[in-house]
Amino acid sequence: MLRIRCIHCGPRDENEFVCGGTSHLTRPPLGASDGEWAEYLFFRDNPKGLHLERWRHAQGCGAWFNLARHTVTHEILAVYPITERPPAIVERTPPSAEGSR
Amino acid sequence: MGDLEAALAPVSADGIEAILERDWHVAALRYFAVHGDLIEALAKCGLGLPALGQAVEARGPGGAHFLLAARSPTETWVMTRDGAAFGALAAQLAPCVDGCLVDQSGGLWPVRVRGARIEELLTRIGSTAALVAAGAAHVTRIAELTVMVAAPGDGAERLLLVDRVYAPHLFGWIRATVADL
Amino acid sequence: MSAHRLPAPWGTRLDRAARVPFSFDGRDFEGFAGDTLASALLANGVRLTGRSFKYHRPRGVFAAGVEETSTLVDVGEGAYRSPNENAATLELVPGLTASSVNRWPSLRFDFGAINARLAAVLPAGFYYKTFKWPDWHWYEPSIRRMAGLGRVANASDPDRYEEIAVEVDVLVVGAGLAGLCAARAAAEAGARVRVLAAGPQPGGALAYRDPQRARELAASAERAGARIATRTLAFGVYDHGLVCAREKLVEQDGAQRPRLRERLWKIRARAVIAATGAFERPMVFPDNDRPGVMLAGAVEEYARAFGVACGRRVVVAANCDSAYDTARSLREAGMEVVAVVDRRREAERGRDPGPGTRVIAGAGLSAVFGRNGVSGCSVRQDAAPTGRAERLDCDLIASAGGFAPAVHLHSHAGGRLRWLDAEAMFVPDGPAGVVVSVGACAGVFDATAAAEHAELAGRALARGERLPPWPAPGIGRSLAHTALSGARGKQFVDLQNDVDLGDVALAARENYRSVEHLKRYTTTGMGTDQGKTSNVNALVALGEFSGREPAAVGTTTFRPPFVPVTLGTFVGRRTGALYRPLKRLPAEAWHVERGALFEQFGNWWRPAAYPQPGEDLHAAAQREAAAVRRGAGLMDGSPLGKLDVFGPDAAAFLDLMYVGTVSTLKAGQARYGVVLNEHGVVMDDGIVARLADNRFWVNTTSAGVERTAAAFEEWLQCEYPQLRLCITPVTSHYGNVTVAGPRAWAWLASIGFDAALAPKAMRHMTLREATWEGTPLKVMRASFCGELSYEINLPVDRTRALLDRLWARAAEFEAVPYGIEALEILRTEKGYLHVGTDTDGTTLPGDIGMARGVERKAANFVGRRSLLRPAALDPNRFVLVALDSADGRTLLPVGAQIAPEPPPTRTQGHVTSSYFSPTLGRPVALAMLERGGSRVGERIKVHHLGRVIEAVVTRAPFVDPEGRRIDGEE
Amino acid sequence: MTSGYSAWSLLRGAVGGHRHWPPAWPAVEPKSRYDVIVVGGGGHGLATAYYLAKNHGLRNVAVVERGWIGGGNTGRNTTIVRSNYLYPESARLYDFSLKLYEGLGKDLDFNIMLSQRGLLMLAHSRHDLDAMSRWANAMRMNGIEVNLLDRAAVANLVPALDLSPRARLPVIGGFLQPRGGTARHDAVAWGYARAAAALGVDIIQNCEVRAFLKDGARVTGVETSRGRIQAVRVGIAAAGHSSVLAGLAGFRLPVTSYALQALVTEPIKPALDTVVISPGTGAYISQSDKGGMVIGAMLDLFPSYAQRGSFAVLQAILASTLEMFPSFSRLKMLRHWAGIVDVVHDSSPIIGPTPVPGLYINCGWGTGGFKAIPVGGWTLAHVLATGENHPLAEAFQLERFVTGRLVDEAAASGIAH
Repeated sequence: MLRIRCIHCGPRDENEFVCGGTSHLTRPPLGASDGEWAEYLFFRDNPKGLHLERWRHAQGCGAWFNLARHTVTHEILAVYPITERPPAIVERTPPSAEGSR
Repeated sequence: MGDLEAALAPVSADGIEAILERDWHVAALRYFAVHGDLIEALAKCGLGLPALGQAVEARGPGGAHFLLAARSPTETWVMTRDGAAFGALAAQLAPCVDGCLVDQSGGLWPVRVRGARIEELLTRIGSTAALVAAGAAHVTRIAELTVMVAAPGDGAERLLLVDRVYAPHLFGWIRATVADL
Repeated sequence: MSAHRLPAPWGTRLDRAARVPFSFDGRDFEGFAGDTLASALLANGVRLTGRSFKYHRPRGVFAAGVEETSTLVDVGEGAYRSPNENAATLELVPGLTASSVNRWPSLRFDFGAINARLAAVLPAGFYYKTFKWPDWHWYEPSIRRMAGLGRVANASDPDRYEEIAVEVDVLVVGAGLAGLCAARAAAEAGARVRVLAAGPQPGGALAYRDPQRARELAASAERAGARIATRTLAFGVYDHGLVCAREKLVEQDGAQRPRLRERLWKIRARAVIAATGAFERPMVFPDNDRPGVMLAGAVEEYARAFGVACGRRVVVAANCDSAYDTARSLREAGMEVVAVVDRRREAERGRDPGPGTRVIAGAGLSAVFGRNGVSGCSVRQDAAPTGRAERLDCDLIASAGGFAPAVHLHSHAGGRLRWLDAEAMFVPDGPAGVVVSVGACAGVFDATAAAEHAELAGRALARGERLPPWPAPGIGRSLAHTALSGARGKQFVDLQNDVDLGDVALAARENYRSVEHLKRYTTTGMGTDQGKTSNVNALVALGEFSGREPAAVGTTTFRPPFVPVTLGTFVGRRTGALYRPLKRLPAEAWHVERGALFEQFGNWWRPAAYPQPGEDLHAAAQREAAAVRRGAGLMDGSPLGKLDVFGPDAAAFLDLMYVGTVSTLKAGQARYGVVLNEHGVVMDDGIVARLADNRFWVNTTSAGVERTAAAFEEWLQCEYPQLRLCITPVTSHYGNVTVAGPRAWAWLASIGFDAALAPKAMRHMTLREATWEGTPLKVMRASFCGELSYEINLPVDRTRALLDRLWARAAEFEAVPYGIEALEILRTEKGYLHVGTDTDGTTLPGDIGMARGVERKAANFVGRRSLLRPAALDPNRFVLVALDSADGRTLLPVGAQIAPEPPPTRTQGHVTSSYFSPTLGRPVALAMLERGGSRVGERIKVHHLGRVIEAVVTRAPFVDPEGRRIDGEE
Repeated sequence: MTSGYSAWSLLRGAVGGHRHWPPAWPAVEPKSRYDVIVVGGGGHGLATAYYLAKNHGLRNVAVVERGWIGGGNTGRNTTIVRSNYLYPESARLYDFSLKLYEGLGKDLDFNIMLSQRGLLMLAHSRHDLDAMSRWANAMRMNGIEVNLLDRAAVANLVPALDLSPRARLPVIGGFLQPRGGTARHDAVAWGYARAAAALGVDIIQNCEVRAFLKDGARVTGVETSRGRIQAVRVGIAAAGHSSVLAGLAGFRLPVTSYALQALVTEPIKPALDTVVISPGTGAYISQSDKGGMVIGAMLDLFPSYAQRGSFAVLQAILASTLEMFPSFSRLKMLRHWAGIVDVVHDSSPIIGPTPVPGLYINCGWGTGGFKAIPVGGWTLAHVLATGENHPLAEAFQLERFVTGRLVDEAAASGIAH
C-alpha cells in the first residue's frame, strides 16, 4: 500500500486516493480527427519506469494533483500541482525498463 | 436492519465515550479567490478562515461560539450551536459573489469523542492520519468513510464530522472497537 | 524414541506449577503452562503426530518453530475449528482439543499409506502424465478427497479481529540478541523504536541459552525507550515502509466462546531492522523423514526451553561446526550422544570438536532403521564407498546441515541475495529499500560480531547515517550437497509435500530446470512451511543434477505472508453489517411504522413497497401505483442526488457537463439533462434548476451522485481550473418528499402549503423557494410518474414533520405511501428511462432520444466528440423503444432477447423494463432494439430461457401520451 | 510423440527409476533465422507456436521468453475457464477457446486437469437478477448453455455460502455455466511447450528482446540478450509487457498495465465444488485440487509492473470473500502474489497486425487471459501464417478504438445501479 504525500494534507495511505491515469494530456478540440480523439482517449505510453500521473485525494481534501512515480519500484519522485509541468529533476530521469521480479 | 436510533446511541466504556451531537448548525464555506468579498464579510462577523489542516474557535455574531475547520483549499466547515448567530452569518454572506455559504445542518453530523483512550480508538478505526494535535483538523479515512477529525481548543476531545447517512456505519465501527478496548 | 520430561532447571519457558490438560486425537494428556502442543506431545512420549501429504508416510515433530513441516493439527470444534495449526508454535492452554490431519481412519492405521507402496509409480508430476483417459472428471473427486490436510469450520466465525495503525522511526523485527542490541542502540540515539517478538517472550535463542542475559538485554532496551510487543509476528513488508504483523491475543482453549482473537498491526516505519535469525538446514539421507529425525537446534530448544529430552541415545548428522555445541548441550541434558557423523572431512571442520564425543568425519548416514520411530541408523564414509556400513543404535537423529538465513523480509522489500560458497547459504546483498538485516538473517552468526554490528546499524539508522560494514559470518564451512553418492531409498528434500532427490533429478531430466519450474513441477516449497527447510536443499540438488552452482540456480521469490495468517485477521471489523456502509433514510422510522418492505437500492436501504396484510411486494406495488394515478401518493426521495453549484462561471461550466444547454435557463426554470463520460456513454441524468444568475440546483440519480460530483470536480480542477465556481454536494442536508397524483395539490394545500405553489400559479418544470410553517422549502414541479408532482426539498430534520402532517390528512385524498417498485411501474407507463436499468455502458444519448439539437450547441461538452465517430453514427444502433405484449396479457421478462429466429442467432436487442400496468390493465415494457426508431408497429419475437413470446413495437408513453394529466385535477 | 504420457508409461518408468523420460521441451540455443518468432513464452505465446506448427505446418518457429516459460500471468492467475459472455463476438471467441480446452488434454497428451465443475455468478439484489437474466439469455442466443438459479438451487450447490437473509449482501440467486470451471495453469503452459517442441518449435528461455531488427519500416527479427534472430514475421504475446515491446517497435497501444492480485490458502479437505464469482462484491473463489482456496481480486487501480499487490486491496478482497463465506474466516492465507495485466478500455483483446509491417500482436486480455489461451494462440497463429485475420478475431482489431466499435462486456453488464 503506497504512502502518498498529498499536496495539501501531507503523507496519507493509498486507500485515501484515486489514480486518474496519465497526466498532461491535452483534450483535442471538437474538430480533431477520429485518430487524434482515439490517441487522447485510449493510446498511452504505459511506461515501465517513470510515469507522470494524476491522483485525487478522494477521502481527504478532494484535490487533484500530479505525481511522478516509478511503475516498478513505486518510488515517488515528485508531487506537484495539477496545473503545473513536472519539476526539473523529474524531466532528467529517463523512464528505465528495469527488469521486474 | 437494526433500529436506526439504536445504531446512533452513545457509546461509553472506561476511558472512552462517543456521542452524536445533533444540535449543531453546520455549513460549508466555499470560495475561489481567498481574499474575495466572502473573506471581508466573514471578518465583519468576527470570523476568519483557518489555515489548511487547522480548526479554530472564534466569537461570531452576538458573541456566539463558532468552530471553523479547513476542509480543502476551497472549503471550510463552520459550526455553531447558536441558531440566531448562524442565521446572522448566513445573511451576512448571502450577497457575496466570490464565495458562498452552503447550509449542511443535519446533513453533516459531529460526533464528540472524549476520554483517555481516544487515540487507541482512532488508530483502530483509521490510520495514523486520524491522530491530530490540538487545534488541528484532518479529513481522512475512518471506518472506511471520509471523516473529518478535529481537536478544537485544548485538544482534550475530538469531533468527528461524518455525512449523516454514514453515521450508523461509523458508530458500528466505534461500538465494536470500544467493546474490545 | 522415548522422549521424556527433564527435571528443572531445564525448561526456561515452563511454569511447572501450572499443569495444563489437553487432548490429542481423543486421548487426554497433561503439559505445563509455557509448553507448546509439540513440546507437550514429546514430553508425553507421543512420537507419531502426522502423515505426509502425498505418500502418507508416518511423521513426528521435526522442528520447534514456524518451519515445522510435519505436525499440523485441527484445533477446536464446529464454528471454532481452525485447520492446519502448527503444533510447534501453538501455545498449550487448558482444554485445548487437537486432532491430527490427513489420515483416515486414524494416525496409526491410515489407508492413505497405500500411496507409499505405490510410490514408484507416483513420481513428481505423475498426474500430468495420466488420468487423461477417458477424462480427468472420472478421477478428480477421489483425488480431491485424498488431498487437503485439515477441515474448515462448519459455520461463520464467532471470534472477532481488529487492526491498528502505528508509525515508528525504527521497527525491529525479531527480539533475539541482534534485535535487542539494535533496538537499544536505536532508542538510545533518540528514535521511536518498536520491537516485535513472534513468541511469548523476547530473547529468541538467548532466552533459553542464557535467560539471565536475555532478560537484562530486553530490560535495557525498554529502559532506553524501545517498546517490545510479544506474540506479534511481522509477516510482510509492503510498499513505502509498511510492515504488517499479526498479534495472537488468545490461544485455542476449550471454552468455545466468542473473543477478540487476533490483531493486525499496520506499521509505517522509516527504517526496518530485520533480525529474524536463520533456519537450520536438514541433512539429506535415506528415510530422513522418520519420526525421531529432528533438527538439531530443535532438539536443543526442546531440552533447554521446554525441559523435554527428545530421546535417550542420539546420533548427530552434522555439516557445520555448531553441531558440536548442540552435541555438548544434549550431553548436558543427560542424553547419550552416540556419535557426531560429520559430512565434512576433518580438514573442512572450522574447529576441534573437543573431547568426549565420537566423531566420524567425512561420513554420512546411509540408512535409518524403524518405521514409526527411529531405532538406529547406518553410517558410511566417503573414503570407503563400497565398504561395510557401520550400524549405530539410537532412538533420535539430530540433523544439523548448516543454516539458511531468513531473508524473507529483505526479499519482500525487493532486496537481492548473494550465495556464500564456504557457508553454503544465501545472504542479503546490501540493504533493501527501508529494510536492513542484522544477525543470523544477515548471515552474521558470531555472537559478538552480530551484537556489535546490530548496535552500529541501530544507531546509524536512528541517526540516518551510513550503515556499518557487513562482518564475516563467523560460522565455519558447510557443504552445499550433503547426500551420500550411491545411497538408496527416499532421501527427502521437502518433508510436507514428499519431494525427494529422485523427484528433483526427474525435474532436471525433463528440463524443468528453472528453480521456479522445479517448485511448481515437484511442489517442493509449496507446503504450509513454504520451503523454510527445503528451499536450499532443493535448489542445491537441482544444481547437482543440471551442472550448475547454487548461485546460478538462484531462489524462488519470497512472498508474504512469512507464516500462514488467518483470513479474518486481514478483514478485521469489515464483516456482517460493517462489510460495506448502508445508507439510511432520515425518517426511516416513519416508513417502518407504515409497514414498509425495505430493500437495498444502490447502497440505500429504502422502501420497495408498503405491503398491507395479505399482499406481497408486487400486489402492494400494483395497488400503490393505481392509487397515485387515481388520487395521490407520497414517496421519500431523500436519496436523490443534490448538488449546489455556485459561481459566476457556473452556467458556462454546466454547459460543458450536460448534453443539453443549461445557460439559457432563467431563474426558477428547470430542465431534464443527461451527463456523459468522454466516451459519449450516458452516465447519469437528472433535473437542473437555476436558483439565481450564479447558482444552480442539480439533481442526479441516487446511485450516481458521488460518481457525478467527482466527475464534475475532476473537469473543474484538471481541465477548467480557470473557471470560477464550486460544486458542493448537499444530498444529506435536504430531505425530499415527493407528492404526486391528480389530488397532490389539494393534499398539500390541506396542510397549509402556500397558494403560490398551486399548479395554476406554478408551471411544470419550475422551482420555487417557499416556506411552510417556518420551514424553508425548495419546491420543484417535476414528475417521474407523469402525474402532477411536487418534489419538496426541506432541511433534513424537518422531513418527519412533513410526512406526519401529510399522513394525518392522507385518507381524505385516498393518498398512500408508494415505494420504488410502484415508482418503476409509473415511470415505465410513461416510458421514462432509468439510467443503469434501461441504459448500460454502451448507451449514447442518441439511443434514448436525448441528442436532439446537439449540433446547435456551442460548448464542446464532455463526450461530444465521441458522438461523431462511425460507431455512434451507425444507423443500426440499439435504441430505446416501448413494447406491448402481442396477447395483451403475458409479461415480457426483463433480460429476454429479441430476434426473428430461435438461438443460436444474433440478438437484435433485449427487454430492459417490464411491469403489469394497473392503470391500463395490461403489461408495458421498454427495450433496447436495433433500429428501434423505424420499427414501430412491427411484431417481434422475444426469447426467454427457451420460451418465445410475441410482442409489438409501439410508442411511449403508454399512459396519457399527450401529457394532459401533468397539472392534476381542476 | 517420442514417449507418450500414460499410466502404462508411468509403470514402465517405475521399473527404470524414471530415468528414461526425455526433456518435456529440449533446451536449445537460438538459431539465427526462423520463419516466425513469437515473443513471450506464456500460455498465449506457446499456444501460438503449437498452432503454427499443427494448423499451418510452420515448424521453423521460435518462442523467445525473457524468464521461464509460464512465469508471467500464466503462472499467476486463478485458473478459471468460462465463456459466459454477452456479446456474440466475445461469446464466439471464448466458447471456441473453451471447446479447445475440452479436447486439449488428449490433443497435447498432457493432463491439464480441466475441471468443468460449473461457474456460478451470484446475484445480491433483484436488479442483479434482472442483469443476469439479460446475461443468461444473451448466452443462450450465442448457443452457450446456462441456467438461472434461485436461492435454494444456489444453497445446495454451494453449502458453505452465507445464505442468511440478514447478510449485508444477501444471496438471492444467480446463474450457472455448467461447462465453466478451472484448469491447471502450469500444465497448460508445459503441455503446449512439449507439444510444440515435439513438432520442431524451438523454446528459448532467458532470452529478453531488447530491440526489433528492421529493414526500412518492416520488422525482420529481434535483438535479444542471446543474440540476433531473424524472422519473416514476429508475433508479440507479452501481456502486461505489451506496451514495452510496442515502444521498442515504435508504436503505442491502448493498454495500461495494472497489478492483479491473487492468493491461495492452506490446503483443506474439499469444501467448495464450483467456481463462485460475485460481481456485486468483486470477489471470486474456487478450491484447487490440492485443497487450497484460490481467491482472486479486482485490479490495483494504479499503473504498475511490480508483480506485487497493494495491501489495502488485499484486505478488500478478503472482506468480500468472507462476506460470501464467513466460515472461511479461520482459514489461513498461505501465499499472495500479483500478475501484470494488460487492460484495455473495453476489456476485449487485440489480435492482429500492428502499425509496423511484419509485426503482429495478441494482447489486451486484461484480467481474462487464462481462459483465452487456446483461442489466443489459434488466432495469432492464423494471422502470422496467412497474413489475414482469423474470422473470430475480426472484431478485435486496433482500429476499433478509432471507429468507436468497442466490444465492451463489462459495460454491457450494466453500470452498478
